[in-house]
Amino acid sequence: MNFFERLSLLDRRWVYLILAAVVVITVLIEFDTPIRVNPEVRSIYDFMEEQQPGSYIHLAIDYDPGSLAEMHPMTYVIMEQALAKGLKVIMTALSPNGPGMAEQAMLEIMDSVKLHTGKEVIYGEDIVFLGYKPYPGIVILAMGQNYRLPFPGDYYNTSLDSIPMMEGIINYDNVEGVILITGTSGVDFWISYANGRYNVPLAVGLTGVMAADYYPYLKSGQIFGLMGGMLGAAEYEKLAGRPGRAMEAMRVQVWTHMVIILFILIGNIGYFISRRRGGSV
Amino acid sequence: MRKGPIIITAAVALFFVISWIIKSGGAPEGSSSYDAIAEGFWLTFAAFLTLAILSFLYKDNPFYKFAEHLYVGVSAAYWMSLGFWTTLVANLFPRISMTLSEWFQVEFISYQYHFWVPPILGVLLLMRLSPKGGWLSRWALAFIVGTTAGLNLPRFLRSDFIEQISSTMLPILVNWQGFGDFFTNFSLSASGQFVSIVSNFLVVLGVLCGIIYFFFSKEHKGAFGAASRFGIWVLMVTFGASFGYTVMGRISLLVGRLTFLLDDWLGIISG
Amino acid sequence: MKKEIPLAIVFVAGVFMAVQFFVPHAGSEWIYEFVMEWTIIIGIFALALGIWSLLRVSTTKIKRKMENWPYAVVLLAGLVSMIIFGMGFMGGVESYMFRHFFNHVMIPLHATMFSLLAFFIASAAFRAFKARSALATVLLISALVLMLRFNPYLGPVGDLDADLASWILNVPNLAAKRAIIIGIGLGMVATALKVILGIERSYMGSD
Amino acid sequence: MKIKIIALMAMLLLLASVGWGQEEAAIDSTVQEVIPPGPPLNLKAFDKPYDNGHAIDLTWDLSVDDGAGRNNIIEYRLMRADSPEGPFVERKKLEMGKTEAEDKGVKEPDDPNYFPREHDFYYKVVAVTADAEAESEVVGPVRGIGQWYNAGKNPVAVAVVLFTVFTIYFIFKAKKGAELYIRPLAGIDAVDEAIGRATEMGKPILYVLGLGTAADIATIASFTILSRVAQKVAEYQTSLIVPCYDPIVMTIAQETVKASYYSAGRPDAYNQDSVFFVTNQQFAYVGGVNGIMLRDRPATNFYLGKFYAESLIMAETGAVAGSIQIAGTDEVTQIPFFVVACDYTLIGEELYAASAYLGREPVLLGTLKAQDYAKALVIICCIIGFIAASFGWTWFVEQFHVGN
Repeated sequence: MNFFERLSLLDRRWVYLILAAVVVITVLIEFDTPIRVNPEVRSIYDFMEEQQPGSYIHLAIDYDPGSLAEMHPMTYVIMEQALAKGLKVIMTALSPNGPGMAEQAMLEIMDSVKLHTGKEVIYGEDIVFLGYKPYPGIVILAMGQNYRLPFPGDYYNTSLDSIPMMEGIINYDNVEGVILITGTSGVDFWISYANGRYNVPLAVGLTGVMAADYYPYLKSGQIFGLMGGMLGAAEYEKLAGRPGRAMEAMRVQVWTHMVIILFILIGNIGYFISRRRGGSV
Repeated sequence: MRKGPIIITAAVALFFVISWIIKSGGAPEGSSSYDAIAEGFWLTFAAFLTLAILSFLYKDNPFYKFAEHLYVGVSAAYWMSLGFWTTLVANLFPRISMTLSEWFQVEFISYQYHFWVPPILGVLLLMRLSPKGGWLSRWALAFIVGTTAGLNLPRFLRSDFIEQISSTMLPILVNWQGFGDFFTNFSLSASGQFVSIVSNFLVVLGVLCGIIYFFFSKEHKGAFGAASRFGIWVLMVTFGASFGYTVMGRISLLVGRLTFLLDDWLGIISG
Repeated sequence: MKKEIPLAIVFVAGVFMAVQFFVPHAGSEWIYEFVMEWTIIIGIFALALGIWSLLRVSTTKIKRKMENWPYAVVLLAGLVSMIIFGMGFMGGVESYMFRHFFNHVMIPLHATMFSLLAFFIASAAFRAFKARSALATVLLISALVLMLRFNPYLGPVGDLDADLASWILNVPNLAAKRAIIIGIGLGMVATALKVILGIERSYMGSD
Repeated sequence: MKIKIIALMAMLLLLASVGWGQEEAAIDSTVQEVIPPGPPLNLKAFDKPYDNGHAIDLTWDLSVDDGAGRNNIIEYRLMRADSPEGPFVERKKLEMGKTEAEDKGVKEPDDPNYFPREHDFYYKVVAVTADAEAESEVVGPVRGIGQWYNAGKNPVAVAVVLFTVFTIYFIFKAKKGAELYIRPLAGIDAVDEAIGRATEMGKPILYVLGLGTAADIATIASFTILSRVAQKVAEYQTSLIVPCYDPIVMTIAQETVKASYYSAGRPDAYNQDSVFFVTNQQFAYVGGVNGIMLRDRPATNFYLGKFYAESLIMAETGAVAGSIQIAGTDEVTQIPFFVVACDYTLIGEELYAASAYLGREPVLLGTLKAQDYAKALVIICCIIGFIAASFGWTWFVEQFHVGN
């Protein structure tokens, strides 16, 4: 047994340890990485830029804290862009663990918009958070009929009819589009129910893992834009000119990817050496 | 009990108690010392749970078992409470009972008698717990399974079938301007006519061969077999690509957790 | 009779919901909306069954002093305390303890459990990505192309790789996913049809 | 040349005098004459087709001053009344350039935006400039009528009918005893082997139904496979562990497993606690299942149903525990991870077909045959559509377009 064969039989715990070490080191040391912008991200940015102040946007925060690290940068950059432009934002959170987190994000963004642009964002006039109801598919269908059906009141149990910005806002017909940021399969409900049944323009921000699977919907026009994972968020941050966590995270990605590729190569070299000798791995 | 585990447990406990004490010191101004101690506790506890789960990578151990069982218990109850307040209290009670609405201090809407159906079906479901009435629970199950099967039948036929077929009907020439134009403006660039032709053709071919791979009642031999093999190749390219594409998202989740440990808890990273 | 009535319910409910898709009339919408709300409410009742099952399994473990029984106590403690924190007199889901358990117990556990995937994806790649056969090699190469797509240190090769990666995502990926989706659509429809027609009834159990 | 210059000078003078005059008029506003714009013409109102009856569609021709003429139209106001005389209420505002509108309301009578069905309404559209407005003529009566069939969904209806006919036809054919070939599926052939292995090793079998609810068809398909597996488990006298994520799924799984033990003739061996609820929080559930895998060391793990991000956590932990793993899901995102980390994977539709494979019942095989015929039809349609689209014959492609 030579060096490479022994390497290819390496205990998985070494893989874990080396990976963890690379992540920690790259998190702690700073250096720059270049970023490319894809058209499917740009189309979301352009859509947001085209909206007139006072238009309504439905922002669906359907991820839960598990994918917070990956999804929060998108929520932050898009919601900051919307509120800074004076768009009115209707927010929902259709993941059972999500509402607490979404509320926290909303409050933080309201503060940061005020800090950066001096613009006071008023809850109930510029933004409303409807909260969570179980069974996302059903809620999405119901909102297409009337927001009041699944959400008689907002997250704080204020009746929708007594919230100023919801006056005359019945259902998806009254919003310019839905920007969905999600890490769950709820995106299928949005596509087949909200876009499919009610024809509302839909753009999605997905976890990196999911994004690849929604290109068919992009091509068939069921969604008009797509952001995938941290890379998508970094692209958006670059477009919006608000460098944030996503752009920082890219340098970690580059190095960890190289480590994993290295492991794959080691595994294959060991495999070929032992196969040439007639051994088995 | 052997001494080893006791010593390890004690050491870990001591470590986190020290962390608690240190974390309780950095209270923001204006808050009471009680708040600071509580916040210090919560932060330390969260860090402990994070490390307990990560320790699973080395091997199963008592800390992981503790965190796992706590998580299962707390999450089950969390969902239950949330469901109770957001659904029963907010949606059901204001429509069936004035007394219950008053009790839970929600605004009574109006009597809507069809809202008695779900609690009745719900109670039927609970009949499982009685030794004799178990069969009644099937009525509720039948209702749920039946409605959802019926709900999905046309809807998935539309979104997963007809709409996918219709978007597969791609033209071979993206901008039909005749063959002369095609040859005079021939280019190999990614946005060029030639690449789009090849791509469109491959999409259609890939879809067809992929579907052929899923034929169950015909032997995969001859030309049919070749198509099916091409189909599985396309599937494998896709699976590899999805895997490679995903690595990034997974790493960023880990970065999120490390940021919590290094920044929020240990305070190593600043800004 | 114990089986006929449920099968009849399945058939009627199934056909109704399928037909409802084609009926835009307000009457059909009303019933559809009721059914949706009902399902949500029934789900909450079902949860009581789940909690009951959890209690049963855990108490049995403790009573019989089965292996790892002390952890069942931890589970019950978490369950019971969280239920109490969520009760009306504690302030319901807005109470201090309920929120803090969510923010400082559930969120970290959830996120950490999820982050284990970073390690598992590396170990799975190391263990399984070996060029054993032509198909396995295709899998491997395509994964490598995608993993190198944003690597800034490859120079012109990197640009080529990024183009290839996006081509894979847009063409073969699109084709394969669509073939799978069409197949799934058919499979789902067939299964739904079997359920409605009462051919598929294993979910019904027997007496 | 000179004439032109003179003419130009004259025009400039004229313009200047007009400008002068206007300035004066602006000072003395009472004299200002407001010229109303051209009204919207040719207004038509009709029941919105294929809807629930709570909407009216309207079309009209642009005012002559919209995009042409004085080009000073700002908006159109859509007005509605219960009688031709009024009073008219504003229902909607549309920016200039629009020639159609939908007056839609909700069906809840207590909602402020309630739109009564089968009620006579009269409409007019008002063209509005900054200082004047012009009304179209009043049209009506018109009433919203709920339709009982949505013809826009015809393609789906055709597909449903065709597929149902295929299925029923092949079930009858199969019942009559026609031989149906099915190609082998590695994942299915492995099921028996895996159960046998568990028996030899004296270890339990873990069956994970995934994160789906009873509403997911994948979960329903998984119940059928569970019933076959449980039956074999009962025959081989192995033990079965089914941790559940959804309480309703748990209830159904209990029924399924119990029934399998009965039909295997071993009701006594059924242990009620073998199918149990863990929690319905994704990763808490995964934590629990991981614990089971490492502590009970099952010989075989089945992951059949809906899976999300947890797929790889489970599959890798199972690999560490040394179990044989058979997976199947219709969740496209997770198939790659199962393919990489598990021994056998049922890809997409194969999961649905698996129950027919395991049972080998003619009725179930009949539906497989129907699915294949539908696939053949898909292939034919795609080829025709491809050719049609290439030559720009859009008629065929449009047949597959589903309206709302």
